[in-house]
Amino acid sequence: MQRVGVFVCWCGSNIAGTVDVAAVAEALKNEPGVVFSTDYQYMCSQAGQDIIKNAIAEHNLTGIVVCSCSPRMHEATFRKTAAAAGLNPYMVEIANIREQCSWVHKDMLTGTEKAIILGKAAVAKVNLNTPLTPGESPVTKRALVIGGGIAGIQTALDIADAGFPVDIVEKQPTIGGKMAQLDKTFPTLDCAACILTPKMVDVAQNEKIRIFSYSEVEEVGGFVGNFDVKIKKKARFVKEDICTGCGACVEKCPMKKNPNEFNLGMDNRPAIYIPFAQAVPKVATIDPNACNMLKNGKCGLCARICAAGAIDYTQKDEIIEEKYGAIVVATGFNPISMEKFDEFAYNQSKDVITSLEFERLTNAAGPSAGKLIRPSDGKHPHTIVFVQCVGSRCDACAEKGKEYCSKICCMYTAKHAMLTRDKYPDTEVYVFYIDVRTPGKNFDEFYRRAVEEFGVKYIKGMVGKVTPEGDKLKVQASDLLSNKQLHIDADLVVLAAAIEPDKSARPLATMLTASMDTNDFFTEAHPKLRPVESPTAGVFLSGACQGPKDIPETVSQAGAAASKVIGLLAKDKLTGNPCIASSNELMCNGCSSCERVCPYGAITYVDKEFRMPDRTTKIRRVASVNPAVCQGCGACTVACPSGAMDLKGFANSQIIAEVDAICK
Amino acid sequence: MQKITKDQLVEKTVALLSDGTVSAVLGWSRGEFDYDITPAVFKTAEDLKENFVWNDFCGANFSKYLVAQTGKVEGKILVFLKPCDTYSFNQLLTEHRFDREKVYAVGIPCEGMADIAKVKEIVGDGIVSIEADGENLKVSTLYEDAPALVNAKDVMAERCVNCKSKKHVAYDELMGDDGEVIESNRFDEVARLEAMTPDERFAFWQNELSRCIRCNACRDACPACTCEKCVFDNPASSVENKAPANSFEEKMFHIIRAFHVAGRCTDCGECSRVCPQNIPLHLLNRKFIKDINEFYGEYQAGAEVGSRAPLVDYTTEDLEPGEVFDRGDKDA
Amino acid sequence: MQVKEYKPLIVAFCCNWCSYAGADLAGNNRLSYPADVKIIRVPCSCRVNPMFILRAFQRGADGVIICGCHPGDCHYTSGNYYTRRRMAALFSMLDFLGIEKERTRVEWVSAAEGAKFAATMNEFAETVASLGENKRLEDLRCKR
Amino acid sequence: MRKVSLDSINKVFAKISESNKLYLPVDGSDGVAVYTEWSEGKEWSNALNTVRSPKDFFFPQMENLMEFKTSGKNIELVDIRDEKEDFVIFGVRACDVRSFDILDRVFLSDPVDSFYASRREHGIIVSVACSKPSETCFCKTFGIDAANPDGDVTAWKTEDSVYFVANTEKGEAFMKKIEDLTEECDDSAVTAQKERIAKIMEKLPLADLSTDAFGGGKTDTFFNAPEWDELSQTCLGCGTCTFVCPTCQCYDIKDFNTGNGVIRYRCWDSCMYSEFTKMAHGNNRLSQKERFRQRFMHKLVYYPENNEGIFGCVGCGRCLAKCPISMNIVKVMKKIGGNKSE
Repeated sequence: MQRVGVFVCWCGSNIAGTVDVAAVAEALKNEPGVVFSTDYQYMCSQAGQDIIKNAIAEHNLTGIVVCSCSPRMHEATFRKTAAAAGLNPYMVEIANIREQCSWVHKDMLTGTEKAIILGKAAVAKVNLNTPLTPGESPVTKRALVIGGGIAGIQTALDIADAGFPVDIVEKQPTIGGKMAQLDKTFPTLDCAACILTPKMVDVAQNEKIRIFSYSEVEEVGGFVGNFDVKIKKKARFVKEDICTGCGACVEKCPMKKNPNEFNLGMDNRPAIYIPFAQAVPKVATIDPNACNMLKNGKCGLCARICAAGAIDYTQKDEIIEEKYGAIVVATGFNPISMEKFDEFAYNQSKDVITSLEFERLTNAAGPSAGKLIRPSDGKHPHTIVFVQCVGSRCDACAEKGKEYCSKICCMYTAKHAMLTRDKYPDTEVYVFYIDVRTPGKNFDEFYRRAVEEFGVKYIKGMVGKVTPEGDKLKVQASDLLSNKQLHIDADLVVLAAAIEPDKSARPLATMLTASMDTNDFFTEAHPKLRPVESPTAGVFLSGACQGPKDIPETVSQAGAAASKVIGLLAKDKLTGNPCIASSNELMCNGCSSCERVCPYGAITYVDKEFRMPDRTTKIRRVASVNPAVCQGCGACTVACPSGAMDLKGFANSQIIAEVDAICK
Repeated sequence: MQKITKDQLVEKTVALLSDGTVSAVLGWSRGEFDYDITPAVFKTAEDLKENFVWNDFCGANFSKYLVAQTGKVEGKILVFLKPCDTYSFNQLLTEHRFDREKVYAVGIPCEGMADIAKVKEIVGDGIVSIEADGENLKVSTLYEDAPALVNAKDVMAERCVNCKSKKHVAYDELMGDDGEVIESNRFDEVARLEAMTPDERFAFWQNELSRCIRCNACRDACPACTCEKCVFDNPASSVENKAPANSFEEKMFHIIRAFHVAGRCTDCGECSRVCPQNIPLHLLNRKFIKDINEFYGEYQAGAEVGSRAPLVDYTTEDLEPGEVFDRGDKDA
Repeated sequence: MQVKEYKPLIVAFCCNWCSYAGADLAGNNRLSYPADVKIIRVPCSCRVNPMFILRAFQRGADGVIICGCHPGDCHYTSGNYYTRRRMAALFSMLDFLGIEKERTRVEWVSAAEGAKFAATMNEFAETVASLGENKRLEDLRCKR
Repeated sequence: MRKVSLDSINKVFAKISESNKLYLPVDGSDGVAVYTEWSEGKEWSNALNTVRSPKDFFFPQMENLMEFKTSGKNIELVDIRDEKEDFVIFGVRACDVRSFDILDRVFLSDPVDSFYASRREHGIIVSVACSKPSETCFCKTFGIDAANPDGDVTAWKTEDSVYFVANTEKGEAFMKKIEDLTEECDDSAVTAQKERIAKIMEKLPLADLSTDAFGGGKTDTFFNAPEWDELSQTCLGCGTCTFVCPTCQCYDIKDFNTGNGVIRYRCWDSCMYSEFTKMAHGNNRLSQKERFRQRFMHKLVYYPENNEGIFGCVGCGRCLAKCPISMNIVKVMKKIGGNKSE
């Protein structure tokens, strides 16, 4: 049996004005377990807290009920008071007789009656409280960033800057991501390489940062502060630490006709290659599907040429195991495939290209050395049609495309159109759009300049069909504002393809038990208040893996994610919320219902041997809650059919006791 | 009446037992009469030959027994599964309730099982023997000189009249041909009750549930109720009792029972089959199934292993609890 | 002896993060609602077990309302989505048994919606009062 | 012997109902007979028997024993035993009449169960002979004559009439009440009926079932019999057999917290339940096999051992009809007693 003390606060006249506090204290004196009951003007004041502390000592109290303002206001205060008097802070219950009683009821009699009932409910609950101690777990002071695009790079740099070691895992042979492929960036039109490559060099030179390029995350175990990660470092057949990146092998390699991924297949690269001049790490990689030596055992030219002796045809995939305290997901995006969009003739004509391909075509380091040409015949295009929202903002039921707005297309299309007109004033540039969306600093001004200064022809309406005819592309479209059908003979058509999360995100989310939305974007812990955290503790989100984003937004989210990681890694120990779920193994069926509703992946299963009632032993699968990960929502407790899963601090028995007390 | 014969099953089973594929067999054992058949674990060929039966009264669903029996037997246990039993089998696998590796599942087609109460309604009491005779059952009684011929369709158990599937969704080996999922009228009775006024429905259930004697047969026979410790047996749960104290407890017991299996119930109908008081308990389960189908899309528990039960799942577009009452005839 | 005026007893389960705070805000703004509404704080609306609801009716409650964050705003991301499904199923079942559907309700109330909290409680209390005492899920032993 | 025409039986019921509550089997909405309080319009069922036995009248499934009222920390004890009045149960079959004797030996032996005793004292039993026994009947095994049941009054129902004989003082008083409605008659019709029934009893499929192997002193013979494993292996552990059984008499005493106090009540318990007779140290019968064995050993060995050889079963056949897995005392007796009778 508990020894409960009841402390009724007047809150000046806030409570005492509508509630007869003395009567409440008197009535609660008779409740089971109550050994002391009193009232005071301001319980939260130093003097009030002293009353509580003294009563705890004097009456050997094991539980406290404070009838006062909302627990959201002073629960923490009174828990500290109890702790200071040597009582477990979770032996305190608050009866909210201000916000939910005295302030909403006008009549003294009614207010007093209700206050007594709320007090009784709190007493009934505290009678069933048990002392709770928050769990502690150590923190491994190292972060993992998955993805080496601008999001991953910025996050890693910020974390490293705070003094914590960071590893970047990038599946391509170099970091840099999509931004490295871009030409200029909106709205300032500075060149992407000029602002990105110095950051890439910073990463390479930072002692706190390790880069696992050409690598993928293979397995994730553990929990916040204590993740165990296996990383697969794919064999690149070049010793990374020895290769100087001189490029001699690349020049001499006889297997030259392989589509160049970096230029989206618009030109070729050899079997041994460095993706681009500023690659980090600047190390060659052998494409095993293209190399004659690896395929047929014939050639070996690169090994003979390499002065450093870096070529190693026997290299195998390597598994690296490392512990991390925090994980940042920065897996980015890809344009969707245009395969299904037959109406734009993407598959029929080389002169129908995506915006990213356009980006490479206009890039000085691209396949055409920055000269805008038609991919089919190398001629200069005169009429260029840009089509926006290809695969974005589609009907939910449409078979192709995405329901959401890809967000960045309006701005980069304006950029493309403007740059084209700037460099080639002889061109005619059309942009077909549904809406032009330009919220962002200096964005709308940018778009208006494209229209007003550079004479880009913006037409509200969708392109219905593109038909290649001779060396022209017949573009059939509608102009919604003038309600006219348009026919344009174009030389080049550029499709602003929707963007989607990288394909690697879904399996990664499963490994991390991080949740995703139906479009495979990672979901945030809270859409407004915790936008860079995943619901899974210790997993953070950076960049377009969480939703379509432009570069400034990505960089700011990357910084935000980094600051969350730094905040986590700065702690030596993590103290949990003790009001968490726990499973009674004797009653658990191992049915997985709880695991399925847990938003945090806090529940795992273990096979345990049990002594059965009939004296036999049986191995059973039972749930186990990770106290460091559980946030105490209680979804599992209701999903559990046997009642094996219960929530500390809000136990079934406690809530039922409150119900009973209220309904008496 | 049943297309597969008992002899075929015994032959197959004896072969699997003697070549060591299985070390025990969960099957039906003959009783005192032709209809009182008991589930049994057979371990020898002799026992099988002497006691195994397969006829129109082999209604028991064996899936649940696997939870306990797979732990008791060395090697594999053979289990006979009628189409409806295979759904329970899968659901239990989804919930990790037994080790699939320890089971050898033999699917057998089912033409529907007879309900002895319906037989007695037609031919009267004092049944001495029941034999299958083509489409009919030949029933001899103490009180009539000549045996009565009863069409098996006329005495089919309610759950078989409203059979949802003749298709086996799990087996290692199938005897005979597999059937199809059936468009049944199983929700008609639920719809009939839904069409009543609340007062009529209240009176209907008050009458039905007042007969409950809390024998727990519905729970203990239910293949979805495999809790290590049922809340109704657990004094700490606040709902435990050994008797239906009053009409509140009658209702509470059946609401909670049905809610705990909602989304997991395969509609096998064992609850109603075993109820000694003839309470149509399956209607409560079917109400949940019908609602879930209408609210969240068609879902058949046990149709596949590993599927996510609707009540441990969600979409952001789900209907609001207040909307369940005014959805009207949205399909009409 | 004066006949005591019938006042419905209403149990409101409020999630800690939105609705309980919404109720606090109603208090801050001095928005009144009947004293017959008694609030029980739960971490999330998904903590509310159907057993609690039946228990409240058994013990004499005339109405039970569950309040949580708006869908999409759950502090725990998905808790209220489960609440929504569970309660839809449960309420439909109670209705199937002929129990007045107006006695149970789910309402989403954010921390900023003090006015909505008070209005909801006023309206719900009125609805329940019009139904009269809960007879169909009462346990007479608790009224001795 | 007196008789009343079947057409006028409702007049008899009406007459009795004037002074006493009268309960008799009436077909419910599902067509199954249930003991129901008679009122105008209710018809005596033709069913052989009810699913729930009439033991409820003396030993109800749930019965409040006392109440504690609490207010704050004060506790007050309240006697909530209600005053009993005489009541009539009509149409009780021979097997069920015998079950009362079996219950009496438990509840009326020292210390007397005063709740049971008071109900028993106020109950008047009008039995009725069986005319169409079921294949599940085996009362003869326990020496019960279905054609000639005990009770305060014995009745026989023929095609057109109901015949009565009073056996006790209570029975005489009952007959007195309906004297005007009945007429004196000879017993030729009843004798013919008895002979007809006797013939049927011989033909019943379980007519040869014998108790010879069982009885007091046989604990050692059967307790460790290997057959228990096989018999119990698919038992679900539900309480159907015990709850439909007219002789099962186990109960649990529980407290219900009303919020304003505690009601202490007793309710039927089942030895098939895992929580049966759970004590501070835990359970004394841990496996379903042990619980299953307990039930049948009690009926066939322990009860006769303590009660001059009388078995704790009356052969009513309810468990045969209602067990979800069709396991029952007949199967147990045949399997386990078959090779042990000496």
